[in-house]
Amino acid sequence: MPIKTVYQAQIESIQILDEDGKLDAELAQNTLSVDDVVGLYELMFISREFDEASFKLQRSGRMGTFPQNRGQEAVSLGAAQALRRGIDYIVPYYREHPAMFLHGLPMHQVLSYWMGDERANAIPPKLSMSPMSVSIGAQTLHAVGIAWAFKLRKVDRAVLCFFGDGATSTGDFHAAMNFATVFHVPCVFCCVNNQWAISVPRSKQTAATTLAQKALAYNMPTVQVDGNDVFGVYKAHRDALDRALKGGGPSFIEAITYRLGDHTTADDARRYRDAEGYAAAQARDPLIRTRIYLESVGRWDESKQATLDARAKVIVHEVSEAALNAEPPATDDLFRYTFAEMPEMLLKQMQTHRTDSIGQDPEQIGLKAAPHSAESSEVHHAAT
Amino acid sequence: MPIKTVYQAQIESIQILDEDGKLDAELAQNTLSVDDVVGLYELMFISREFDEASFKLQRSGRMGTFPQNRGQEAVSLGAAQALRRGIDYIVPYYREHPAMFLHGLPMHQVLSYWMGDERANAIPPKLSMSPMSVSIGAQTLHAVGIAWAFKLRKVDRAVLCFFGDGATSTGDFHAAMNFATVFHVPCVFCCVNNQWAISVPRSKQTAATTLAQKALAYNMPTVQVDGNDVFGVYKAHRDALDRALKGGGPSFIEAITYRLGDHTTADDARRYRDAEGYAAAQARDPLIRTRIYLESVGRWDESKQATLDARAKVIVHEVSEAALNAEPPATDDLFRYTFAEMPEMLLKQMQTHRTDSIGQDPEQIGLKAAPHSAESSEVHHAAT
Amino acid sequence: MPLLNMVEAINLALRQEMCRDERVMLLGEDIGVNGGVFRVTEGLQAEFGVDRVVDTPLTETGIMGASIGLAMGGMIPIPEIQFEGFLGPAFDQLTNQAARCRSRTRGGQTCPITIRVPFGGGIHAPELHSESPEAIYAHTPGLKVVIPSHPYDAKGLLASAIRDPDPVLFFEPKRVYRSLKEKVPEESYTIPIGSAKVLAEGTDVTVITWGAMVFQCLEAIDQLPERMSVELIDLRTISPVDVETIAESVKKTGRAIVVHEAHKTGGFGAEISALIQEHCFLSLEAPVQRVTGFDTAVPYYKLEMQYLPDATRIVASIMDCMAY
Amino acid sequence: MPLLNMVEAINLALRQEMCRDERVMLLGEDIGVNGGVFRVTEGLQAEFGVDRVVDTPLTETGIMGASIGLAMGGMIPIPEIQFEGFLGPAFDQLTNQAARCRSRTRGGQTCPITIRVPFGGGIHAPELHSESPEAIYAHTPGLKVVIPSHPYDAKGLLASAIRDPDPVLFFEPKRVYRSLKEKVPEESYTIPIGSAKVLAEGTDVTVITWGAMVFQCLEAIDQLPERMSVELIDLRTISPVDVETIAESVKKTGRAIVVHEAHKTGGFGAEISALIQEHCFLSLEAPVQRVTGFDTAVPYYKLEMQYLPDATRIVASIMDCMAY
Ligand SMILES: Cc1ncc(C[n+]2csc(CCOP(=O)(O)OP(=O)(O)O)c2C)c(N)n1
Ligand SMILES: Cc1ncc(C[n+]2csc(CCOP(=O)(O)OP(=O)(O)O)c2C)c(N)n1
Ligand SMILES: [Mg+2]
Ligand SMILES: [Mg+2]
Repeated sequence: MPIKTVYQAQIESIQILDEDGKLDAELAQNTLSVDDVVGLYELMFISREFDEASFKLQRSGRMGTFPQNRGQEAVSLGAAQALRRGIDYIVPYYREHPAMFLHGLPMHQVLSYWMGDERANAIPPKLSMSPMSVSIGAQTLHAVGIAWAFKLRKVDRAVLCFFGDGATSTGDFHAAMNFATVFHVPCVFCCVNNQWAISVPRSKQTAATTLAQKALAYNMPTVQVDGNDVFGVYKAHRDALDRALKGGGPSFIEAITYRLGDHTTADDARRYRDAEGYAAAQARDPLIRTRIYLESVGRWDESKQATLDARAKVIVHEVSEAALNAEPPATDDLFRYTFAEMPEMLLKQMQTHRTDSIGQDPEQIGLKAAPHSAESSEVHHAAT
Repeated sequence: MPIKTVYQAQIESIQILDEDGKLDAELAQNTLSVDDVVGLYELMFISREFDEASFKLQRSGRMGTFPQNRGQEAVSLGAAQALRRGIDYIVPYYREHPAMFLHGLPMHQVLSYWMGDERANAIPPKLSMSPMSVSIGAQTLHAVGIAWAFKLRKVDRAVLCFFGDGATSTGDFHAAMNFATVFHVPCVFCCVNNQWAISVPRSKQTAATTLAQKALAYNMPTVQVDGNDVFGVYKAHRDALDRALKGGGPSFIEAITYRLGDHTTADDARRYRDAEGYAAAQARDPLIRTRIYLESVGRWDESKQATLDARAKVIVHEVSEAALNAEPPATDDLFRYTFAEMPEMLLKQMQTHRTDSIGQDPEQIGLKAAPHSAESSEVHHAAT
Repeated sequence: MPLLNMVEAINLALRQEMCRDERVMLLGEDIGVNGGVFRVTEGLQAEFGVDRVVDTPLTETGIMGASIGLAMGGMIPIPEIQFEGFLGPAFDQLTNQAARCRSRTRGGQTCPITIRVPFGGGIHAPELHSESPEAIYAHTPGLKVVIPSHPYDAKGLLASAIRDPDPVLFFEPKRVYRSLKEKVPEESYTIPIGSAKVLAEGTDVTVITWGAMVFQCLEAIDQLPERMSVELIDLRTISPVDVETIAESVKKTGRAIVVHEAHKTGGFGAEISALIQEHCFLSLEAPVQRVTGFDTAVPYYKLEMQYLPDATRIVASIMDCMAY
Repeated sequence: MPLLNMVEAINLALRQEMCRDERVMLLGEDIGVNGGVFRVTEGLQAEFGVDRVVDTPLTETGIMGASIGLAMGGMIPIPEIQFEGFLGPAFDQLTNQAARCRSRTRGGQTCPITIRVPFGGGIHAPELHSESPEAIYAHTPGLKVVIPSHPYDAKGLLASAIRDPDPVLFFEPKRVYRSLKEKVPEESYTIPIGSAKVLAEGTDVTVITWGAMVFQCLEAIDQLPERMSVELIDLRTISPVDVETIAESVKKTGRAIVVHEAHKTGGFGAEISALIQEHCFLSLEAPVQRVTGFDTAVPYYKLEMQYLPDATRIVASIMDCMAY
């Protein structure tokens, strides 16, 4: 004293595969093999095709709102690639379907979800992920809780949580970061900085220079990475996962990318997006960069691309058909998952499909009660 | 790239008056005059006496729960001294009565408050402060909103917001810090780090090295200060206020002190407090330090202290009497401040002091309705 | 007189109140350049500037808490919560702070804010975009809760809400936003908060509702046998509720049905039912019926129409109630 | 059999459930070394360690959200919210996340958490420490709401809540915490959630209540003329509510009064009143009466006793109702 420095910090930004598809060989060591990259590129491309098809399904009235991942594929897939499938747990938000695909979620479930079918949230038992979260930031606390449970149960698993730049403003995010560090849980926070929260640009979301510095408030290890560089994204997450699994606690990763689509199909980004920034972002498209890299190492060419084109179309077509042709959910599904055991009053609502007391108990007006069976409520449904 | 530094920060800690009462003359320039310090010391002492008396009032059953400020007087008063009374606005929480006293709040209102008298929250019109906040963190957003209004209305006023170390964990704090910086409002955040949130020590509240670094997440200017050093506290706040008034936006100040009392009179700190830390903190009592300083410059001695002792007792006695002898609030007060204009149904509740429909409308059972007047509900009250 | 839909009517009310009082300002997510996700604030930032139409960071507690502070500092803020499902993070500031501001300060400090919230189902939206939480806020002393069903009412009630010296929660039924146009005066006018509107007069049964359900009730009435005479009351405000209009009607008809989208248990229909028997006990010829959403989460949209009360369920309830 | 007060009974239930299932853990503010501000968790951290009895940072949304995650990860968390007034910041996670977990995942993921919350007035506490927000949560599908009034019930109901596969909000009336002792079996037992208890049998009028108000009702019954025969029902659970027990009683008595601390408008009394007339319409001889807190903020404690229903108001209501 009288004046002394009590805290110092600095934040680094990593890039391994640059805008021109050139790789930093040294940093790339022990990251992705060329085979890995081929697989990831293929899934990036298929996801892009999936996004296009979804857009069309929405525009033709066959699906509700849909949020494209377009432009962010390297974040979603690079991060998810760092996890062990079925072991490490993914807590995604609504825009991270590529990561869920990589970990085995049947693609049609994502379409069914946006077609308003809640059954799509039933994750196949062997997969290790939660459904897409809609309420911004809420899922970050669930991720921390899951990681905490893994730690308490002494199982060797970690959690990866996705959220956007907008989510960093929520109270839940703040609580999650704090709990994660205080309880030192194996959780990796992947902040997908796609520059926009609907129409609000990153610059208006926070006055911070970087989103990575949010983690300094909690003494959490933090790094920035070029989110269109699948090597960089992978490495940042691999390092964070390793640390988490070795008992080193949580980490924060700001992956810088750009939302190339509208916020959702209900949005029109031309209302607020600057044309120049958008053009520049298109030039940094992760698909272009990854393909150039693969071509440069002799693993990709026009004919491979043509095959992939065709394959992606087939896959996406099949997936769309599967979603479009699904049986409609049963009306009883509305009631069935409220509690493990249905309380009497809820059962009556399901059986009669009524809430008015006379409707639920027609004997009150001298009518015989409706037969109590699952069929009856189907019939009722048909009648309404 | 490939690895570059994108952000750097460091945080400083200031001390001007050290543990032994020695002043750093250079840093002390343009801060407090000796006269100022005499005044502040006197109020520190009176506040301490007030805390003692409150404790006794509670223990003797004449007051509800009370949170002592004991040990934190230099933070509360050093910070408030940096503000212009009646101009700059104080947003306090429940432990900051010394600051409110300095800005002119009649002391008995604080006792009345803890005696369960809501009228104590009516701040005299010329004072510029809000009532004490109970919900941890909530007031930080109000402070930001008020400062934002000052900015929009182009009036030359700033806001000082007090909150504890525990409050830094709340979602509201996070939102307040973010809004303050995004909208660049004239608000000073004074974090009273008294090492405890009830029984939870600072070390369990956050994994951060300092609380000051919380501000880095928002690019907010931030500093740590010895909270038992009234010069340091004053200077940190004066600098922040000046910046705010010059359009430089918000600032964060972590004032490090120690809660020498129990959390409140309902608490017993011996259940969780380590004896050593407590003893060390007692030795750093800001009253001792300030008095030594005043003695060293020839402005304080035993006889002055004896006079102050006596004066403090008289003041606190008078204040206690004022609070104890206040007329009880009228029952109608319960209803009167719900809306500017009372809706019909609420009026009926006030007039009848009943909620049951027959009680509100005795004509239903052939009785005459109760006379609708303020007296009637007084009578009712007496009867209950 | 221009024909306006509800979006246009609200937009016009906002514009007029901003012109009328320069302390009025708007804040919320995406309400500026983007004009709000429903375009309700379209053009207002261009007209009044970025200081009076403010895009905020993504935090509802921040929007609500800062609005309270802005009000304390002398402004008249109109926060928008993008969807009712995101009132959750603002719940604490709204109920424990805004609604108590006047009471806590014994009238020294007031909180003249109007919280605009698109609400309710029927537009095939994702999860948490189709809820009806109005009962929760009607149970909050110090808060008024207004729910217009028509463009004309929306304009006049919003003007009243903005000029009201206390906090008003203004729910906008999104299903109605663009579903109908009606004549709405260009000039500014107010409609008193707390007064219900009798949309159809009748003598056999009283149907009480609010928000988008008004139109399901109208459809139901159309489907009833000609001989049946239904009185339809649109509450327009649920807190304070216009019990006189309800009681007067039920005393005449002797039968009542409340229709709302929210879950039955603890919904505001329970309050209406309780009030009716408190005020009209001797006139009642049948128990007050509730036709409401079920006691389940609001489902994803493939099952939404099974959740929401519709004309079929309302007709059945009216017929059964008449048969009692 | 030992005589225990409610604090001791709850403490014992927590201990037994923690012994019974090692997935059970507690988290909250000041519940560890300090044993909770009401000493309900006294001694548990010493017995079960800091991993199973966890002092958290000060954020209710954090406590609630992390509990949901812990449940998803295989634990059975029992979060404590220190006072009901601080449920506000946890409201979103509780209602939009915990309560919907099973539904959202079509049963794939459940949320077996029990949220313990001291609630209600009568202890001269500061602002936001004396509220009764139960109606809000009873209007939340997917959530059960339990409110014991006696130590014996508290122990058995808490054991049921902890073993319940769905989220249970467990309100503990702080006014009763130490106000009475009763015989409570040492051994573990459960009381089914959703079953009311008839505390006094009678034939003239049914009084329905829950929580601390049970004792005001008992006091009122004592003050009534001998000839009057009152049936007193302690709901114990308000969601799901035991409508059979209520209906059976009111069909017998023909008159009913609901008593609760919460504000009248939109309080759970409205639901009870609505249910009674739906189920017992032809038996009712007088309108169901509500004796409740007023539609004002819960006042600071000098006016608290004027806000809270007491024996005098309950007696008056019973007499008036009988005279109807
Ligand atoms: C709590 C909450 N508030 C508001 C919304 C409405 N909303 C949906 S997406 C969105 C923007 C999210 O931005 P970001 O977190 O950056 O994710 P991105 O959509 O850019 O991937 C908003 C405001 C919401 N879903 N949840
Ligand atoms: C939102 C909220 N949660 C919990 C409480 C209960 N409570 C009262 S004081 C306190 C600790 C506050 O600690 P801190 O912010 O450090 O302030 P201090 O009391 O130490 O001055 C808690 C948990 C509260 N008042 N508000
Ligand atoms: Mg974004
Ligand atoms: Mg503290």
